[in-house]
Amino acid sequence: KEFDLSGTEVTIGTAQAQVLNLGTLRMIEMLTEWGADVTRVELPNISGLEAIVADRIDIASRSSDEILAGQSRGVDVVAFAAPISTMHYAVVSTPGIDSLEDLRGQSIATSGPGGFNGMLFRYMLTQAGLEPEVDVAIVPVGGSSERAAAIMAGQVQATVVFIDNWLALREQGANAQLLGYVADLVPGLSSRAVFAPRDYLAANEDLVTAIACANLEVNAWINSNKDDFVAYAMDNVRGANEDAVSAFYDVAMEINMFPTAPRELLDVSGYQALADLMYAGGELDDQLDASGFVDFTYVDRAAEMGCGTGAM
Amino acid sequence: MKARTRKQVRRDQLIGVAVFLVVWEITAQIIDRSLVLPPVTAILAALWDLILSGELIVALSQSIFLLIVGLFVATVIGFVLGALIARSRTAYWMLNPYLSALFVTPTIALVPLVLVWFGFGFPGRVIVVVLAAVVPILFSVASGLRDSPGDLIDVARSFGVKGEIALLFKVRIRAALPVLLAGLRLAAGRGVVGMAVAETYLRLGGIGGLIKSYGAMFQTDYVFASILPLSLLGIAMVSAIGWVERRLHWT
Amino acid sequence: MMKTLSRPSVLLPLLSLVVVFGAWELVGRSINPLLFAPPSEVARQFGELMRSGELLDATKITVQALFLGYFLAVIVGIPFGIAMGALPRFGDILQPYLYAIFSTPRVVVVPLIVVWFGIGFEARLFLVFFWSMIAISVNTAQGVRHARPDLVEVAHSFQASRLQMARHVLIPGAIPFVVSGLRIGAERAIVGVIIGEMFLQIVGLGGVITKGSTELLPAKMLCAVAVIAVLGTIIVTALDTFEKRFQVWKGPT
Amino acid sequence: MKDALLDVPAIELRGIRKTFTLSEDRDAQKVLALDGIDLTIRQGEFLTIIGPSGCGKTTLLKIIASLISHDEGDVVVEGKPVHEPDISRAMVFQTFGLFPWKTVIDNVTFPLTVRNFAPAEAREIAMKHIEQVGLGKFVDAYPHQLSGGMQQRVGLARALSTGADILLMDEPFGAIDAQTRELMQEELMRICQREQKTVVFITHDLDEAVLLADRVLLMSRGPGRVREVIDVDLPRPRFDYDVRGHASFIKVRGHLWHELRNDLVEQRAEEMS
Amino acid sequence: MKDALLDVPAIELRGIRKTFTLSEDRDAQKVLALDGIDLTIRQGEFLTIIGPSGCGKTTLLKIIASLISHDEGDVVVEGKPVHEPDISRAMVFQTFGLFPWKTVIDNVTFPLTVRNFAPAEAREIAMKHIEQVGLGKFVDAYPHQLSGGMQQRVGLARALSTGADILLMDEPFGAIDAQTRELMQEELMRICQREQKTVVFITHDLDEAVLLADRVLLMSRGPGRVREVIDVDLPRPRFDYDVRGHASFIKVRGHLWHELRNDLVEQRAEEMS
Ligand SMILES: Nc1ncnc2c1ncn2[C@@H]1O[C@H](COP(=O)(O)OP(=O)(O)OP(=O)(O)O)[C@@H](O)[C@H]1O
Ligand SMILES: Nc1ncnc2c1ncn2[C@@H]1O[C@H](COP(=O)(O)OP(=O)(O)OP(=O)(O)O)[C@@H](O)[C@H]1O
Ligand SMILES: O=C([O-])O
Ligand SMILES: [Mg+2]
Ligand SMILES: [Mg+2]
Repeated sequence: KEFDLSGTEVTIGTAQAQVLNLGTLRMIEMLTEWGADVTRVELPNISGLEAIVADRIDIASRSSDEILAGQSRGVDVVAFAAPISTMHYAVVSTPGIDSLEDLRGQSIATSGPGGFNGMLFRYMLTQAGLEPEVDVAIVPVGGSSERAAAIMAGQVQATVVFIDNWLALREQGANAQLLGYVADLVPGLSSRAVFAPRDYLAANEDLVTAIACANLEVNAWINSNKDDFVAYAMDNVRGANEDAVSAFYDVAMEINMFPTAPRELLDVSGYQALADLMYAGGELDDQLDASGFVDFTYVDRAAEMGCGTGAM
Repeated sequence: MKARTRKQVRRDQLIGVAVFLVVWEITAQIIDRSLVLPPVTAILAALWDLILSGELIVALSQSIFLLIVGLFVATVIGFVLGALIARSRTAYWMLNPYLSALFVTPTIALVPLVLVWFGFGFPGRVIVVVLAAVVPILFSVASGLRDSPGDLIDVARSFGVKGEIALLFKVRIRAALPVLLAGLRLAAGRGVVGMAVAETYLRLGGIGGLIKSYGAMFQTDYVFASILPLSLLGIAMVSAIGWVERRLHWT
Repeated sequence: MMKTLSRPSVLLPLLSLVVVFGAWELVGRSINPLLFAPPSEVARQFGELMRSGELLDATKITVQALFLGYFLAVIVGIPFGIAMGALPRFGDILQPYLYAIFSTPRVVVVPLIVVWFGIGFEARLFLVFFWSMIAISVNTAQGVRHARPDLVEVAHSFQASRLQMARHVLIPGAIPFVVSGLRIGAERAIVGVIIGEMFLQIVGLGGVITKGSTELLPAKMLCAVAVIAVLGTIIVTALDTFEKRFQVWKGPT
Repeated sequence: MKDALLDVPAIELRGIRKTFTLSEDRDAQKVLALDGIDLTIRQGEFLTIIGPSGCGKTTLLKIIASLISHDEGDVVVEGKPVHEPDISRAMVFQTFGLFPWKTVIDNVTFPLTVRNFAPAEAREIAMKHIEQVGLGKFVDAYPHQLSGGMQQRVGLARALSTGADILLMDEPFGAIDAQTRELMQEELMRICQREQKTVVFITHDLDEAVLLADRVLLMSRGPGRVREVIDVDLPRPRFDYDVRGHASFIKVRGHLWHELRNDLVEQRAEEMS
Repeated sequence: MKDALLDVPAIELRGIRKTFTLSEDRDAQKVLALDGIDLTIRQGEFLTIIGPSGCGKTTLLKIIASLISHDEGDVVVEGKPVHEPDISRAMVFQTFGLFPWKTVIDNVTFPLTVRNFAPAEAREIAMKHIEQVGLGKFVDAYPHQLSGGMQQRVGLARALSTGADILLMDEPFGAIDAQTRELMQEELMRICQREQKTVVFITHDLDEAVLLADRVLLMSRGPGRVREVIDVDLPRPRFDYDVRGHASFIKVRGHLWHELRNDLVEQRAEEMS
C-alpha cells in the first residue's frame, strides 16, 4: 500500500491557501512523505489551465470549470481526483434580502463573464423564476474579496463568495447574511478537481495513483477528526479564525464536501450537469461529454489498495 | 522664503503624525466597523503580532530581495538601452515609441505574458519588477547622457581622453548622476508596485502574499498592518536616494 | 559638444515597426495560441471587436473616467501643490502621507477602495484622481519651493506683493516641475483606471483585458493593451512636447 | 524738494554687523561678513566700493536695499530708518536677476507693473531705457537669447526705469566687453549727473572704481570693514579727455593698488603663521 | 631641441572657416563664426586676442585645440597638420571646466592620470602648480567651495601641470579680482619666459591684452576676421616698473580702443540702415 515516489519530481498549481482547500495542502504533504519532490505553486490570478498550457506546472488542483474550458479549446486535460467534491460557494445577501425572489429589481455581484459563479448565479435565478439582466442587474466584479467588500459597502444586494470567506466575513462582524450554499441550491455539481493532460497521466501512473490515494486518505482524515483539522487550519492558513474554521467544518460535513467513496469523490453526472449548464449559458460553444474527461481509473485503483479507510 | 531647518520640519511632522493617528483612532472608534476602518490600536497590535510571529520579517525580506534584484537588473538594462538611445539617433527613433508605450502600460496587464515567457518562479517575478521600473531609469539615463555636461567633455578630450566609451565612463555618467538619481527614485516607487503585482498576481509570496491572505480572511487590521511596511518601504527607498543626492558634492 | 537629436526621417520608425512586428509575428505563431497571439491575429480580433462595438464602447468608458479623473487631479493638484510649496509648514506636514500613499500599490488597496467608494465610476474616478493628484501636487510643491532665490529677491526688491510674487516668480518658475508632474500623473492615471476596471466592476479596456484573460483569448487581451499603450503614448508624448516648450524657462544659471 | 534735502545724507550706515550661519545644524559654522560698517553717503554722490572677493560688498549692498537683515546697527535713508525694500532704492544684481520667462520688455516693465502703471505708460518708460542701453532691437528677445553683457544691460535698464533716486549696483558691468563697457560707463555718468542720482557701485576693476567715483570705499578682506574712503578729485564730465593720464587718477589708482596688495600680503602672512 | 625648431612656427592657421548650425531643423539658421583666418604664431610667442563679444575668439581657440572641427583650412602645429587634441596643447577654459565632483587636487591631476602617471608623481607635479597659483590650502576643497576667481586659478594650475609647450587660454583671469589678477599675470609671464611657452591668450581687458602680449590679434565683430595684428614693443620683464605709463603701452592701448570703438560704431550704423 505504501508508495515509493523517490526520484519523482512534480509541480502542482493550487489556489491561494484557504480553509476549504486544505485537502490539497495535506495531500501534497503525503506525497512528500512518500518521497516525491513536490513544488507547490499558489496561483492567485492565473488559471491552472493557463499554467499547464504554458508548461509551467504538471498538475493543477483548481476549479473544475477550467477542465471544461480546456476541453472546449482543445486542451485535453482530465480530472482524476478532487480535493473538494461539492460546490464551495455561499450566496450572501444584505439584510432584508431573505430569498432569491427578493432580489427582483436589485443588483448582484458575480465574477467576470465566463466565470464559474456568475453562471451558477444566473442558473439559480432562473430556477427561482427570475430573468437575469432583466429582473436583476448583474455587476461583474474582480475577485471574491472585492465582491465581499462590495456587499459590505452596500453596492450590491447579493453575491457569491467562497464558503470559508463567508464564514470569516461573518466572524469579522460583517453586516450580511447567508442566503444559502450553492451545494444545496444546485446539488450534484463538482467544484474543485485535480487535473492534468491526458498523456501526463499515462506517463506517470504511479504518481497519479498516489495522488488519488492521498486524496481519499486526506478526506478520510478530515471526516474523522474535527480537532486535528481545526488545528491544521490554524497552522496553515494565515489569519484563520478558530470559530470560523470550526463552523466551516460543520458545514463541510453537512454538505459532504470530502467524500471517501470514489464515485462520490468524482461524480461524472456533476461534471455533465456543469457542462450542460455552461453550454446552455453560452459559456461553452460545444456540448461536452463528461465521461470523456473524468477518469476513475486512479481513484478506483487507490480504493482497491485500501486508500480512504484512514489506514495510512 | 526662509528655509526651514530639518529640526523644525521633524517636529512639525511628528506633531502631524500624532494628530493624524489620534483623529484616526477616534473616528474608527465612533464608526465602530473594524472591517471598514480598524482603529490604530488594532492595527498596531496586528503589526506587533506580525513582528513577533516572524511573519513580517520573512515576508519583508523576501520582498526586499525581489525588489533589490529587480531594481538592479532594471538599472543595468536601463543603462545600456538608455545610453544607446541617448547616443544613437537611430536607436532613439527605433526604440522610443515602444518604451513610451511600456511606460504607460499597467504592469498587471503584462502578467499573463510574463508567465508564458518566464514562468512564475523568481525570474518571472523579477521580470515584473523590471518591467515596472526600467523605463524611468532608461529615460533618465537617456536624458542625463543627452544633455552635454557643459564643456567638461571638451576638457576631458583636451587632456587626452579619447573615444566615446572612455568619455562615457570618465565624464558623462558622473555628470548625469543627479538626473539618474531622480529617475531611480521614480523607478523605486514603480518597482514597489511591480513587486506587489508579482507577489499578488503572478504567484503569492512576500508582503503582497501577506496582504492578500489577510484580505481573504477579512482581517482588515492585519491588512493595514501589512500594507504599512510596504508604504514605509516606498518612503525608505525615496529617502535613501535623497540621502545619496544630498551627499554628492554638487553645485 | 554633442549633437542634439534631429527630427526623424519617416524611414526609421517605419523600419523599426516592420522589424518589431515581423519578430512578433514569427514568435507569436510559434507559441500556443491560448497564451499569445501574433499581430495578424490581434488585427483580426481588433476588426471583430470594432465591428461588434465592444472595443469602442470599452474605450469610451475608460476614457471618461480617465479624463475626468485626470482633469480633476490637475485642477486640484496644482493649487494644492502651490499651497504646499508656498506654505512650507503645511507642505512638510502633509508630505509624508502623500509619499506613503503614492508608494502604496493600488492593487493591494483595491478592497479598501471598494468599501470606501464602491465598485463603480466613483471608485475608478478616485483611483485615477487621487494618485495622479499626488504626483502633480508633490511636483508642483517642489517647483514652488525651488523657486530661484535670486529672482525672489529681485521681485522683493521691487516690492512685489505676495500675489504678484506668486504670479510673476513662483508659478512661472515652477512650470517645468508642474509639467513633469503632469507626465508622471498621467501615467498614474492610466494605470489607475485600468486597475479599477480589472478589479472593481469589470468594464472598459481593463475589463476587456480581464475577459480576454479568463476566456483564454490572448488576441482580445492584446487589443486592449494596445489601445491603452497608444492612448498613453499620445498623452505622454503630448506632455513631452509641452515640457520642451518650457525648457528655456529654466533659464541660464 | 531734492535741494531742500541736500543737507540730509542720502544713506547713513551706523555700526552695521552681519553674521551668516553656514548650515542648519546645531554646530553650525558662523561667518562674520560685516564687522561694524559706518558710512555716510551724500545726496547725488557716486560711491564705488572695491575690495577682495568675498569681503562682503554684495552683503553690504543688500543690507542697504533692505533685502537681507542685519544683526546690529541702523540703515537710515533720507533721514528715516528703513527695514523694507522700497521704490526709492533700485538694485542692479551681480547675477543679473532676469526672469527667464519674460522678454526684455517684460523684464524691464516688471517694477512698473508691480506698481500698477498703465501698460502703455510702463512700456513707454521701459522703451526709453532699453534704447539707452543699446538694446532697442531686442525688446522681444528672451534672456537666454542674449549674451551675458546684454543681459546685464537689461538689468541696468530695469533699475533705471524705476526712476529711483538711489541706484544700488552690484558689478553691473562685469560681463560686458571693454568697449561696450566704456560706452555704458559714459552713459551712466551722464544719466546720474543729469538726474542727480545717488549711486552705490560695486566693481572689482580698479580703473572703473576710480573713473566713476566721487569717493571710493575700500573694504578689507573679510570680516568686512571699511579700510579707507578715498576722495577722487577729478573734474567732470570725465569722458571728454584722457582721464587715465590725469595725475589724480594715477595717484588714487596707485594708492588703491598698493592697499589691496598690502591686504593680500597681510593675509598671506596670517596664513603662514 | 626647442631651439632647433625655432624657425618652424608653433602654430599656423591657413584660411580657417567655421559655420555653426543653430537648430536641428532642415531650415536651420547658419551662423558664420570664422571667415578665413590666416595667422602664424612663433615659438615662445605670447599672442593675445581681443575682440567684441561673440566675434569667434573662443571658437578659434577651440579649433586650434582641435576640440571642434572647422569647415575649411588647416591647423598646423610645429610643422604638422593636427586633427585631434593632444598633450602638446593645454587649454584653460573660459567657463573654468572643473569637474564639480573632483577636489582641487583631483582636478589638477586629471590630465596626468589620463596619461597614467604614478599617483605620487602626479600629486607632486600638481601640488607645485597649485601652490604657484596660491591655492595650497585648498587642495582638498571641491570647486563649489571656492570663489569664481579661485576656480579659474585651478583651471590654470591644471593646464600648467600638463607641461604642454602651447598654452591656449580663454579669458583665464576674467573672474579674478584686480589685485590677485595682477599677481597672476606676473606669475604667468614669469613662467612663460622661463619655460619658453607659446601662449594664445583671449581677454576682453585692453590693459591686459597689451600688458602681456608680444603681439595683439584684434578680431572684428562676427563673422570673425583678423582686423589687425599689432606688435607690442615693450621691454620685458614688465612688472618691475609702471608699464602703463610707457609711451608704447599708451599708444597701443589707445589704438586698440579706437579700433574697437570704430567697430562698434560701424555696427550700429549697419543696424540703423
Ligand atoms: N547666504 C549666505 N550664506 C552664508 N554665507 C554667505 C551668504 N552670502 C554671503 N556669504 C558669505 O559672506 C561673505 C561675503 O559675501 P559677499 O557675497 O558679500 O562677498 P562680495 O564681496 O560681494 O564678493 P564678490 O566680489 O565675489 O562678489 C563671504 O564669505 C560669503 O561666503
Ligand atoms: N555650439 C554653437 N552653436 C551655434 N552657434 C555657436 C556655437 N558656439 C558659438 N556659436 C556662435 O558663434 C559665434 C562666436 O562665438 P564664440 O563663443 O567663439 O565668441 P567669443 O568671441 O568667444 O565671445 P565671448 O567674448 O562672449 O566669449 C557667436 O555668434 C556664437 O553665437
Ligand atoms: O498603484 C499601482 O498599483 O500602480
Ligand atoms: Mg558680490
Ligand atoms: Mg568666448
